[in-house]
Amino acid sequence: MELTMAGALNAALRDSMREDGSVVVYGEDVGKLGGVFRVTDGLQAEMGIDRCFDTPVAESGIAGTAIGMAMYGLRPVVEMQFDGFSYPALNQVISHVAKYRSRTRGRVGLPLVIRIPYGGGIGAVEHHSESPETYYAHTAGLTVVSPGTPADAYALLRASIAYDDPVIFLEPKRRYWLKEDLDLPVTAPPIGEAVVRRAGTTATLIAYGPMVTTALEAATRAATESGWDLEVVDVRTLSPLDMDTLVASATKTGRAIVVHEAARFVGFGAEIAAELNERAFGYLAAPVLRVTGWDIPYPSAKIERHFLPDADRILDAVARLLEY
Amino acid sequence: MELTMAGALNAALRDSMREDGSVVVYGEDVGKLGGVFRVTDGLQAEMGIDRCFDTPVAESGIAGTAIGMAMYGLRPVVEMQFDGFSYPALNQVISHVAKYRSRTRGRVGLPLVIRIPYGGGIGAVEHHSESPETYYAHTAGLTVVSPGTPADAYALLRASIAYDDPVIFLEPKRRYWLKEDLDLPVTAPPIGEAVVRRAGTTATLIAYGPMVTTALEAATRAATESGWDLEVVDVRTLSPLDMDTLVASATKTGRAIVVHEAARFVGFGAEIAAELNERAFGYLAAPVLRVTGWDIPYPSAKIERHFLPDADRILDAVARLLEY
Amino acid sequence: MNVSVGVASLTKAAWQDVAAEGSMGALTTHDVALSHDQLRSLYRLMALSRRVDRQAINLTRQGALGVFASSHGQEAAQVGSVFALEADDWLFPTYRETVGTFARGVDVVELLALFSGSWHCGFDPYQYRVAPLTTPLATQALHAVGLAMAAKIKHDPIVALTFFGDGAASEGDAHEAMNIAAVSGAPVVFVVQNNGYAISVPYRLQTKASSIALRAAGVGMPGIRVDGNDVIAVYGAVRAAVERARRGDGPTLVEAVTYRLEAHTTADDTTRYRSDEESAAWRARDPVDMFLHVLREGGVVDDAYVAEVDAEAETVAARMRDFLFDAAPGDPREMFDHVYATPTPQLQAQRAVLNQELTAAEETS
Amino acid sequence: MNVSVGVASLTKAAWQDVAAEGSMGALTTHDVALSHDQLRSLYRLMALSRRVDRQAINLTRQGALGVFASSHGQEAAQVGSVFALEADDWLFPTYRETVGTFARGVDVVELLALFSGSWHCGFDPYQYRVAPLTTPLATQALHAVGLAMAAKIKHDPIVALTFFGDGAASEGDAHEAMNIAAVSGAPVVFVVQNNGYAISVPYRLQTKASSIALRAAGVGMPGIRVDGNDVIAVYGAVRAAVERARRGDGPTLVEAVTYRLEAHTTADDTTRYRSDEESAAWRARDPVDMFLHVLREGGVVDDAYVAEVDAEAETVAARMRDFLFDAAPGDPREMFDHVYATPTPQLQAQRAVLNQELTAAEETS
Ligand SMILES: Cc1ncc(C[n+]2csc(CCOP(=O)(O)OP(=O)(O)O)c2C)c(N)n1
Ligand SMILES: Cc1ncc(C[n+]2csc(CCOP(=O)(O)OP(=O)(O)O)c2C)c(N)n1
Ligand SMILES: [Mg+2]
Ligand SMILES: [Mg+2]
Repeated sequence: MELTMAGALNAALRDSMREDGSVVVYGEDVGKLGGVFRVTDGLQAEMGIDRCFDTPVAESGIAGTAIGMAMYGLRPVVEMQFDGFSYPALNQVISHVAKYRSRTRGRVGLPLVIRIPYGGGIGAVEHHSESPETYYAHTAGLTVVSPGTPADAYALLRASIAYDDPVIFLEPKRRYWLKEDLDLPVTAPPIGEAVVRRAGTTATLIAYGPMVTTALEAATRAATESGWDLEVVDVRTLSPLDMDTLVASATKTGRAIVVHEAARFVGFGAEIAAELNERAFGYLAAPVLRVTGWDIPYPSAKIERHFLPDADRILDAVARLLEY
Repeated sequence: MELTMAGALNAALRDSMREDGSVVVYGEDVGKLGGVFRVTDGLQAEMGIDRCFDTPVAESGIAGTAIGMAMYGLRPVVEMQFDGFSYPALNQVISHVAKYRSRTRGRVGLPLVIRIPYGGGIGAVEHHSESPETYYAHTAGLTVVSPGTPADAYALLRASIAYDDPVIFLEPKRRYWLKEDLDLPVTAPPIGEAVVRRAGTTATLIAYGPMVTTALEAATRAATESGWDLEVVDVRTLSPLDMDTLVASATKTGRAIVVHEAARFVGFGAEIAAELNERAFGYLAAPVLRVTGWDIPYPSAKIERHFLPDADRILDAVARLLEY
Repeated sequence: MNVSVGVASLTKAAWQDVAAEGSMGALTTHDVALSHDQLRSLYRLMALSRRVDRQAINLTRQGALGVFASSHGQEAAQVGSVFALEADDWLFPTYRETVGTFARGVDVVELLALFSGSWHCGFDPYQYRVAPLTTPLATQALHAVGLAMAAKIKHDPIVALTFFGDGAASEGDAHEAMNIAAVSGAPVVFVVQNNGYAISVPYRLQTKASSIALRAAGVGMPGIRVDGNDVIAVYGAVRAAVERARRGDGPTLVEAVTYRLEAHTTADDTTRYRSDEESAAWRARDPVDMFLHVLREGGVVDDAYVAEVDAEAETVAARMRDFLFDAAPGDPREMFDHVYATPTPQLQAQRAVLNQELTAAEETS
Repeated sequence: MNVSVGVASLTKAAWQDVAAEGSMGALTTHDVALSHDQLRSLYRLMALSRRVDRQAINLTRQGALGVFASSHGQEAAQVGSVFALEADDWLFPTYRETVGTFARGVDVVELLALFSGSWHCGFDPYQYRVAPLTTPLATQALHAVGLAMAAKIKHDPIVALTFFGDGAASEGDAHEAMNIAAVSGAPVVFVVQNNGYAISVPYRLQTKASSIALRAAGVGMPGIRVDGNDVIAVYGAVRAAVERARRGDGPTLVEAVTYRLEAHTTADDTTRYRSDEESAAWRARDPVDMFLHVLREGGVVDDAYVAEVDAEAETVAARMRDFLFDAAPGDPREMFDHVYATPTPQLQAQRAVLNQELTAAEETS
């Protein structure tokens, strides 16, 4: 059937809860309301208030209690209502969620998932369009996942819930309404594997989350408008990062561009570029370029489209890449 | 006179407070105790309890109140007692300290300084040896400074206090006892400028904060042990980053290594490497290498020396660099 | 929440005090000295607020605003609170306090920039001594405390008033703000608009405390619980708190018990979580109607004055339509100009790239 | 802080309750049912704790521990609290609660790993149902609440007890933990050891509240204030709270008023911020001495038993010296093994690099 990404995520939560009684879902407005994006719609009604419930407005509390729940054998899947409101939980996430297994010498692992709708493009007010992946990906001990398609949204969320380590699950909110025909349960490559979404020879576009759609659009236009045959790689898991797939693609095409919404400076693209330049040194005809958000706080709705990387900006970068 | 870095920082605070009545210093134990590292020693006695005072144990509160104070025309210089305890303040720092000027269309700037002793190497218990620079440097709107010498500690802290935008001032705590002969007030290049600490031709070592000493040690040893003439660049200001100086040095030597204690993955070195590879493309005989902490939570005291980059690890990297 | 007594009188305010050691006191009445002129101004601000709110909702339906958080039903709590401030005092509102901020004098068009998406904060905080409408919950309470601490250090006799909601009161920042304010004796007034909901989450799922005002006892400051739909009571209680703060006797927590008659925002759907019966009961206690009724009874306002205010309200509404409907976006290049006092080389370079894109686009169009 | 009455009796506990609506009640006495065997066990644990603490300080002076946070003077508050727990209950301590954790049964050598620097947490939390000694203040309170919520969801009749200090009570997490616990009815007991200081910062600069227990009123849960140096009172108060939680009646906040007789840690210098007179007054109320005195009076212990305990204490101290002094560091390679359930390729590669360094070093040496 045709499902939106939000619908796929909802189905993933429902199926995981049906299969595993230890899965609990909680956060702000996830119960009766079903979440401000309806991703948890109907879960409380079906699973009961013990397994899907609303919490007070306290993000550190949500993340901190999830730690205790996971210690006791539940698999909490908690929601941060928006990217910008995941920051009050950073202390719990950095100091404990990421470190618990190693500080306890491997004795206490934390199977929990923190879902965060992230990114811009929906005309929201400030603090509702942040791209926080760098904060999480840089934090050793976290596993960071971000789906780019409805199928991956379903498969990766289910895999994250079944995972034995804490997963920061970044949901590209502007793609919640992206549709795909799915026969559930869909399967997909596991956490930790990137996939080539479009094979090509001219250059490699590396993207994740909201930018996967944008990169594919750029590739399609490039084919017709410029005759460029662009390869598009969907990172899927930011940490641990599947560099082998990225290196293979960049080595093949000899040119690569990383695309993300987050600010460029010490952004996730820097890691990919630094590593590609090192591991594919000698195979690259040009340096790895980055097409990213500007190094500014996210702007207001009326001008946000000038912040967000789009196909034009990607194609400009390809043109620059081909000048080398 | 001979001053330690801690002493230089203390002098910088005192001199700034004497010159500018709007400078106030507060935080946990900074008053009567003079700070757990004595960096604020004697300030309360000289300046009075209105200008140097202890706060309750509440880091978000410390950062959040500093915003209001700066709005009202004071220049708060607040202390986070340890790197690991700056995380509860991240929401205030990311959501407001970094964004206030731009969200108010330039009308409200925040002249405040958040001092954070950071990094390992002092045999501390967990959460006391973190290197959080990536979190701050990636956050647009912040200015991030980290001195590598007592002279810079004095000059850069004074410049940060006089700065019209918020500065995250990262103090390499393991170098608090590093000594230097200083005639106060010492001057130094302004915020935003890197400096070449040692000129060389074989390769460039790029470091900041605690690793400046380590890089210089490696350069000295390299000269005698291997006849390598290494250039050492001290970044000093992480954001905004003085890429021109880094590019000039890397272009000259044709080889560069970035050194930092923080984890490698999406670490600050990734930004430098990505940018150098792009801007010095064609001038580099080898990819930019990174010598960093491992991608793990900071280990316990008895084994921390195997986490921290040292001269040996840097020289191993230089050897690898020269094989290209 | 049974502190509701309607607008008791024009000269008396009723509220409950939390005793020093924490117990919730009985409803006691206090004299309130408001001249008829002041009473009329209060009414005027509430009536204009009601109109501004309705117009904002309509502009949202028409797409001129991206989203809007209505104050319908909370006019007494907001207007009564800010009416207790003096010219030099500071206000720290949230996204909810549009009408309180309007009543404080902020130009309504500048005020709504956050929702129209033209800029995050459309007014000059220094011009009005009003901080930006803030969405990260409870964070602004700490800014208010810091500003008040600074004023105390400078011996300026000003007060900072900050609003937050029953939901925000659960955030760690709310606790840190109240504790730091109390121990530092900062001249702050915390006004909690307890409107019964945090989006869809009702008060009983937010906290087990019978009243948010009881938080005051935990940090050693005075707490007051007042009928948030009785503008005289709100004014009286907040005024007492403001005067205490200005006297140098420190902060106060005032819980104004009210109700959010509209949805959380124009994007919310109340049918999923609450009944019409519940809101109907509160509609019967409409703060503007109740106040107008007592004003008429007391002969403070007559039809002429009401008509005058209505006419002014229409002018304000017309202005909102004129300037917010189809308002052109600003120059996108400006997004680089206010990140730092002086743009970094890095930002200048990025600005240049956007500039190329824009000029190229202009040429091709 | 005048709740101090010394050890009132072996069968009666005295404490103050915070009334539902928040007011601090008078000192009331309650029966405590402890057999002579239990009383002796309590004494034994306190006496051993005292010795463990002194030995840890000495080992720090000798460099075997990098740093240590003494519990000297807080033995009654810690031991009395954990003595109220049942075998299946969970404990969430901070760096301060070494003796409470020792009294809970954690092997003293494993316990001190945090301070010796051999590993952050040296014991298996599941073996003892004790979470790691936690340094980020108040964070562990939320872990305790989460674990208690999980137990409630699973209908397991267990209780989670968490300690934090008068300073940590100022953190946002402390508020969030207490509010969430109360509203969710989680079976948690919060024991605040109010020892008068947060490093150098005295209680009066930490909060304006006359008692931390008053925080309970603000979130709608019972609060108790008890003499933290009276082990019977602490046991009685905490036991009542534990039973209430196990009954399904939700969390309780217990403030144990005590004093930190030693410096904050071995790295701290008290002469900079407090007087010897102040600490002398508290030394006179030494919780171990007071308890022993009453036990002797009541004929519960005799010289033989005391000597027996002292002897055992020396054995424990000897064990600490044997295993902590000159303890060899573990294999550094292990730092890569517990970051994830299965090491990532990236970490395997980094581990290989360290392995090369180590083997190269071994060869050259
Ligand atoms: C830190 C933070 N977390 C979550 C949100 C999302 N959010 C916006 S409004 C709201 C409910 C707030 O309720 P309340 O404080 O009672 O204010 P009200 O909207 O009722 O006026 C939430 C959870 C936010 N804005 N900030
Ligand atoms: C979040 C956080 N901030 C700051 C610190 C540094 N610090 C360690 S102990 C301490 C004082 C704590 O006082 P209290 O809570 O009363 O506990 P006590 O040490 O008196 O037992 C501080 C500020 C910390 N460990 N964690
Ligand atoms: Mg509300
Ligand atoms: Mg204490």
